[in-house]
Amino acid sequence: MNESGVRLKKKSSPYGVKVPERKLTAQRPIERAPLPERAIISLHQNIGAASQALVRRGDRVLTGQKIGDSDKLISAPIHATISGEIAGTTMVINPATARPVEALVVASDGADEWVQLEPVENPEALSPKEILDRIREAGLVGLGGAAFPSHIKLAPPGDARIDTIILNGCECEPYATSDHRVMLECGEKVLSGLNIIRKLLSPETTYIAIEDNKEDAIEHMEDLIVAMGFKEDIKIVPLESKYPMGAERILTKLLLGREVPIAGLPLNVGVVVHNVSTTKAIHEAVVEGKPLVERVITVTGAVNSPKNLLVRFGTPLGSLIEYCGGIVGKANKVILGGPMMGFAQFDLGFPTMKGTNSVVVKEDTIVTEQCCIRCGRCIEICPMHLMPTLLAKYAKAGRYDQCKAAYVDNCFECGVCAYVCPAKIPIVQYIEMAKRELAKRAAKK
Amino acid sequence: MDGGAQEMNELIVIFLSMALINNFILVRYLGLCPFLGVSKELGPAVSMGIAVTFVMIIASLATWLINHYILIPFDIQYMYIIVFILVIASLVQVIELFIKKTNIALYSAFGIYLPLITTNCAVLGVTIINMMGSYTLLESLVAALGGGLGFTLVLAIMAGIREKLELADTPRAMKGAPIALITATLLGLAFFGFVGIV
Amino acid sequence: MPAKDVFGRAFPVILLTAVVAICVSLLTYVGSITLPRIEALEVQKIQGMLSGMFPDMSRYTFEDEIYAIYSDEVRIGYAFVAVGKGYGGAINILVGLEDEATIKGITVISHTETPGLGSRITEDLFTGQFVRLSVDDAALRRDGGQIDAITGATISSRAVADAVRITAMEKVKVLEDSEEGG
Amino acid sequence: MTPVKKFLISPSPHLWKGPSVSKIMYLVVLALMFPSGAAVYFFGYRALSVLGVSVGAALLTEYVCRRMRGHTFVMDGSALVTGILFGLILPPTIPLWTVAVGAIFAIAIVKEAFGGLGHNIFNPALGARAFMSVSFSLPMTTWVEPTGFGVDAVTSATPLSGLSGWQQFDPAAYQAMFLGNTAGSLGETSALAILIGGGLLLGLRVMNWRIPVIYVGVVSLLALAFGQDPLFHILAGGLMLGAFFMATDYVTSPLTNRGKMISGVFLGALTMLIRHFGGMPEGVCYSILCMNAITPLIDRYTKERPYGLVERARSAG
Amino acid sequence: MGKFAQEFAKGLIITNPVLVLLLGLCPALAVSTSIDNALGMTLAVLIVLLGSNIIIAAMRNFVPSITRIPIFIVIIATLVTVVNLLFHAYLPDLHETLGIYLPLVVVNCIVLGRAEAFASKNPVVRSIADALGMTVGFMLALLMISLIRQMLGTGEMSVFGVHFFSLPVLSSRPVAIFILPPGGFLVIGLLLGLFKWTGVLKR
Amino acid sequence: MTHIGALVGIGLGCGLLIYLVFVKVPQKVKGLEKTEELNAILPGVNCGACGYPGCFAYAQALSQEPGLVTKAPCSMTLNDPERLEQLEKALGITLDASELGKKAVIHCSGNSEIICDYSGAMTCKGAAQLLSGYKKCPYACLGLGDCVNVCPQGAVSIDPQKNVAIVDQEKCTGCGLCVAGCPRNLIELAPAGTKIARLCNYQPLRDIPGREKCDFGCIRCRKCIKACEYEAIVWNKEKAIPEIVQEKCRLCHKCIEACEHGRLIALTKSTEQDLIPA
Ligand SMILES: Cc1cc2nc3c(=O)[nH]c(=O)nc-3n(C[C@H](O)[C@H](O)[C@H](O)COP(=O)(O)O)c2cc1C
Ligand SMILES: Cc1cc2nc3c(=O)[nH]c(=O)nc-3n(C[C@H](O)[C@H](O)[C@H](O)COP(=O)(O)O)c2cc1C
Ligand SMILES: Cc1cc2nc3c(=O)[nH]c(=O)nc-3n(C[C@H](O)[C@H](O)[C@H](O)COP(=O)(O)O)c2cc1C
Ligand SMILES: Cc1cc2nc3c(=O)[nH]c(=O)nc-3n(C[C@H](O)[C@H](O)[C@H](O)CO)c2cc1C
Ligand code: SF4
Ligand code: SF4
Ligand code: SF4
Ligand code: SF4
Ligand code: FES
Repeated sequence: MNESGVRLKKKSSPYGVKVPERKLTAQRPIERAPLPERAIISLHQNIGAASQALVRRGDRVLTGQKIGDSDKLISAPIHATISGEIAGTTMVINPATARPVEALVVASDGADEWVQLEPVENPEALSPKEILDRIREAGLVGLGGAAFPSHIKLAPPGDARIDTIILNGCECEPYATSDHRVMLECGEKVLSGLNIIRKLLSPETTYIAIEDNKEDAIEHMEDLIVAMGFKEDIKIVPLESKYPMGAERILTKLLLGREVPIAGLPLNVGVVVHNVSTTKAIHEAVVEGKPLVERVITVTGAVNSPKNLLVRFGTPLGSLIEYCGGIVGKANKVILGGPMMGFAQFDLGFPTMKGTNSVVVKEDTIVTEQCCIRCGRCIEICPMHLMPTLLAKYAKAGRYDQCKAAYVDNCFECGVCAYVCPAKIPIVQYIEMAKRELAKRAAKK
Repeated sequence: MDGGAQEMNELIVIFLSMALINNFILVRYLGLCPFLGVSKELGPAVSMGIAVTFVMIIASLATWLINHYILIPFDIQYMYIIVFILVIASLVQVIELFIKKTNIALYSAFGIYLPLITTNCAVLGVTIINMMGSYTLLESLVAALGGGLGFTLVLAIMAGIREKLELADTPRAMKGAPIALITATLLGLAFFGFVGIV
Repeated sequence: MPAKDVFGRAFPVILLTAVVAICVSLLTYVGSITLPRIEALEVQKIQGMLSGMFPDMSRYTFEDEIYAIYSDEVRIGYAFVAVGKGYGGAINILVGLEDEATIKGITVISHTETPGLGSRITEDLFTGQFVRLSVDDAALRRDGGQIDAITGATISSRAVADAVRITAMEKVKVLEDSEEGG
Repeated sequence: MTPVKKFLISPSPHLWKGPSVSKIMYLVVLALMFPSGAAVYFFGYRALSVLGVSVGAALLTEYVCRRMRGHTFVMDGSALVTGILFGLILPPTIPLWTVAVGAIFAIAIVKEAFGGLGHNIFNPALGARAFMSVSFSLPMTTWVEPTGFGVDAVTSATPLSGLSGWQQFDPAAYQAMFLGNTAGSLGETSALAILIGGGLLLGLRVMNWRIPVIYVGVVSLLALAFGQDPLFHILAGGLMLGAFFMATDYVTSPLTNRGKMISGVFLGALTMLIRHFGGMPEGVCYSILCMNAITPLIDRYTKERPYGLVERARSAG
Repeated sequence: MGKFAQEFAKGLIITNPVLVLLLGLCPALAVSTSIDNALGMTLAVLIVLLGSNIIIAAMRNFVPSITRIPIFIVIIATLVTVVNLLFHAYLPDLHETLGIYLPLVVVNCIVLGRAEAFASKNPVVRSIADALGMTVGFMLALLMISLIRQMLGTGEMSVFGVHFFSLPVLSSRPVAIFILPPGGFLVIGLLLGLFKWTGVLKR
Repeated sequence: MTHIGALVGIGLGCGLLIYLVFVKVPQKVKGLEKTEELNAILPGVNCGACGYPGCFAYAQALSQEPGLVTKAPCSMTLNDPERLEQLEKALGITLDASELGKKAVIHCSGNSEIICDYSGAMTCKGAAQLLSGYKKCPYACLGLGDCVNVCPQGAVSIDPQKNVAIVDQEKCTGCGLCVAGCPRNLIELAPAGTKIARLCNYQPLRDIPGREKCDFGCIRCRKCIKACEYEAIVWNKEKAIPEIVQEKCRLCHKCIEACEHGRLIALTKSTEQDLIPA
């Protein structure tokens, strides 16, 4: 099996947890979800600045037409995801910031008429600047979860030298299968996109990290690498399936032995990590000239028929769930994203956004937090080697300075601490509380 | 040789007894004011402890000399109280003034604890204990060192505990001095374990 | 510098000196009244304990840290202070000897044992065991002697018994030496 | 689509694993059934009544304290563990009213006064034991030979009180000590029962192996260093019970693995210090209490080194 | 006279030295094992505090500030020595049980505190009231603590050799912790907690 | 008599030693003037009851944070009017809090409907960060009492019926801790004796689907503004909500009458004396 020399030895980590898998949709091919009648397109779907609307109520827009943009550095334009008329504006609450943000409502005309795309015949001929421009104009953000504008990530500041690219196909969230399906069904595009960023950054090594519960994806990618002639330039690293393997800080440590500095980025240690869906979208943006208007979303959990859906952004959650046969039984929780890091949402009119990689429906009950019994489980598994229980205690007592001194900013909110806590303490919520409070204070200064 | 070992043994006994078994705070009830006042954070608690230890040693030295070369020859040992307190107060004030004037870093690290020590039972207590026990000079100094280190140890332990208790869901009525005193109860019980090791 | 100024600056020191002088004089006076009484009390205390142990005592002498007890010029015994290392600290015991080999009785002068436990060494039930006991037998039963330890306070009991026996042997030796010498 | 009455929002993660607090406590209770069973087997109705009073008083006190603070009383099992353990470290002949006093002290003063489960500094059962040995010293040092439900008990010494006499290897006596057929506190005599219970908890990963293993290891090493039989020190007295069930109490032991190892070493050293030089034959209770006291200090200096800390220094420099 | 009463009453509760200001805890705990000791200590404190307050109030107008504290200390130390000698001569038993805590009255925060905070600024009569109030406050606290400690720790209720009553179970099996050092901490800790709980104490 | 000499000698020796160090050792350290000034006011008995290692350390801390006067009080100073006055002067603060003249008022009536279940940290900050909370109005008081927990006076409590924080105007000292404690920015310090408050803080100019303001909020009819004869109510454009200028308010209660929906409220019973003549 190892003939190609492409596949490296499996790696595993002592931290993190094995979360029982519920990959219900691993074998379900990607389906196209029906277009929404009204798309609610939030003007803030990325980390960084929100966009300003470029269209007005009553304007007719085409699919892929830019309808929002910002002149701030860290931002990404927003495109119409269906064709139709701008029916007005509304507000939605951005789950990441809990603040209301403006959104444009597009009433579909049912035609899905696209703007004129500008594919390039020979992508090899594009200059790095042209590539980055095409990526920005396509509104690309990281699809791995954080939604960080890709053109920024791919244009590291002058002195930073990137020697390694890691393609992140871990998909460690226990329900999600969208990346898995993307690798299986659009592997060529993924690799082509990867190749484009390799051209941009010219790294010495390129890894593809995939958890060992996706053996078919590993094999498929292995074959494709050989077939597409990348030889041993690109290596696949199988990883033990453990949450949160897919976090980029864990990957740099595990694959390269490099720790990303506190408050730093992977590029500080010469690494860029991209998600497989992102490189697929990069291929589409650069080669096909297609803006980011859709992505694969796993709709799973307590729905009648879980599916992997290719969804236009702005589609309300309710219609996706309905398409999957509706909620089963007494399920009362709808999670945007995976169950480990996702946001619970109670409003089914809420639209999907660029960062949404899955929608999980499940039954849950109200739990009451108990006092920490100092069992130390959270400390033992924290992948960032923090003291979660102390962070939560400090935050609860309003001692945000102590949180800071205990490196609260280093926490990437993976949630495994709260996952293992016998006292059911919402540790991550407390940590986030402290982070927000600290940020608020820093902003005041 | 044997006499030396015997003497050494005696010193160890005095040291352990002063530090652990008859701990100034937990058993003798000396120095409770700083124990309650300056045990909220570890840093100040340790500084306070070191300052007390230092003053205890100096005071033991001074009072031993005065006792043996003035009080006993003149047969006026009964006036020890007035003499000891005067000497201690002056010494502390001199040291404090000196540090304050010359080294502000040292002063804010531990000089600020000095004035508090003048009116601290533990310092006068150690000199009286030395006198009543008819200790030799060396024994007095060891007793002072032991007493001071025991004091520091308890203060540090207490500070650790109180820092932790700050985050605890202690009943409103018990917060502060009451819970500190109950902690002292349990700490005293724990220290019973050392009884008899000398 | 004008004289008044000098006085002004020196006034604090002069006042302090004066206060010290006055205070010390006062103390000297109080001392002269109380000290004799205090000494008398000490003597009385020892005397009380000794006569408690030797009811026939008419006078005693104190030499080499040993009390010699006389009844009408006849020496009826000795007494001395033994120090034991108890559970909580030193135990001071007044030991009376009838003759060189027999204990007349013991009284615990002071101790710091645990109340209700070690402190029971002061009770007659315990000290009574020493009356008319041969010096050699002043040891706990489990150490081969005749004394029953107080339950739960072996350490204190052993401290008393051992202190009594060992000190008695030492003192007897001193007595014999001085008698030989004298 | 099934209509949903009310959706639920909550912070991430939306999954939990592992036992809840009360499940952990009931597992400990389960494990404690072995030493308790041994206690009843060897000491008969005395063991039953002591354990009964201790558990009853502990639960009742917990209930009263919680209600006094206006909290709801949750039967989380921690007071049950405290009650059982407290009963297990008492001598069989202890008067029952003193047992109740001790259990009230354990819960009301050592636990609830500090804020209840998770906030106490000292181990409630051991704090109460220390309180008892000071307050009721005589009954607390009166031991009897195990007689089961049968004959009247005969007072006796525990193996440890005659420490010096036990230096030779006596297989029969060792076997008795291993099984639990000696005088001593109710639950501490049977090393076998403790091993079964403790092994269960280790196997279920309810408790961390570091403290008991290192504690017992250091005691053995020091016993060897003092020229005594390590096996005797392990089997006699409360070491096994203390090391497995009391030194491992989450609330009062250090948080990190490093801290737990340090704690194990200190515990071993303190126990042997007290056993070898001290005035009391037994040092486990006091050693654990002393360690409880310095646990906050250990915690302070054994925090984990956060991921990415060193690198920052490098990149900044 | 109204002012006098006011100054006096203040020390009882509002500024009770032991229970509110937490000053002079050392002697309060050390001598509260029995009511006898508590009363003996109160007597010593009364003499010293009254004496020092009177003398210092009388001298207050011409004591220069630089040597103020040393002079106060000398005066207090003298008074303490006098009390020490008198107790030794006339109350030898009490002197023995009070031990080193009698000489330590000299550093008792209450005494110096009152001298500095009150007597050095107020006329003699008010200083007397203050001293009396503080002493009674001290006594109240001590009596409260020692009553509990003696009753539970010995099971007996007797004062100066006069036996009042014995408690049923406790007299045969007293809870010895209460006369041992940890018991003192326990009693005062619980008392303070109780006062705070019932709202007698604010802080 | 000689011993008197000896003792006086000791006394003199001690005095001289202090004197020598005091006068002869040069002062090297500067910048302690403020501390020295405060130190002179404090009793100087170094009892440590304030939690600082002696009066000097307390003075040093005070010079940096005057608020410690009440947070870590020195009972000897606070019980001594003379010292207290000096201290106030030196620190430039006035201590008598009841005269401070600021009281907390809460801009929410609290009745907003709960639209989903919530499970998580029982703190307002925590709940607010999940989709802006579980109440219909995303600006409503969450009633989990972060403000209750920070108030040192115990002046805030949660009204169990309306599920809203309420301030006991008698107990509040106007320290403002609750203002910073509320993640919804619902609390404002208003001049003491504030009689009129707006019990709504709903802000956005456009509604959020599913998150409309509650039935108890301000409906922006602006009738109160028109009703007020003293221009004491103005329109806050940014928040799109009326704002009460407490200084101008004369308690005529016309606005309350004008607000058909009872969304303005009198905080205290108005009596004849309360009304300042026009
Ligand atoms: C706890 C945690 C788990 C993550 N898991 C994954 C994952 O399974 N797959 C993935 O692609 N990205 C995951 N990420 C995001 C990565 O850290 C990283 O942001 C992403 O791979 C970057 O690619 P992108 O910019 O294309 O999104 C995770 C992040 C965190 C904090
Ligand atoms: C608080 C406390 C006080 C003690 N006080 C004494 C004491 O005063 N005297 C003593 O011999 N042992 C004392 N002990 C030691 C124990 O009672 C010890 O077990 C006993 O001395 C030896 O047991 P045994 O006498 O039953 O053989 C004390 C123990 C504790 C915990
Ligand atoms: C003497 C000894 C006994 C052990 N007993 C256990 C045990 O009972 N249960 C267990 O889970 N691990 C036990 N281990 C340790 C595990 O084999 C493994 O090293 C450990 O769980 C890894 O811990 P970590 O994941 O925190 O690094 C024992 C280790 C040693 C040295
Ligand atoms: C492994 C383990 C050991 C425990 N040991 C004790 C113990 O020794 N004594 C005790 O009172 N409670 C013990 N408990 C129960 C509980 O943690 C204890 O009551 C808390 O200290 C109360 O806050 C234990 C619990 C666990 C899970
Ligand atoms: S503290 Fe942060 S990084 Fe560590 S386990 Fe918890 S959520 Fe993950
Ligand atoms: S896992 Fe939960 S109970 Fe255990 S130490 Fe962490 S916060 Fe505390
Ligand atoms: S925190 Fe301060 S301002 Fe707010 S209610 Fe309490 S006392 Fe008033
Ligand atoms: S006023 Fe603010 S802090 Fe207080 S309960 Fe309401 S939302 Fe919470
Ligand atoms: S009374 Fe002892 S230090 Fe204050």
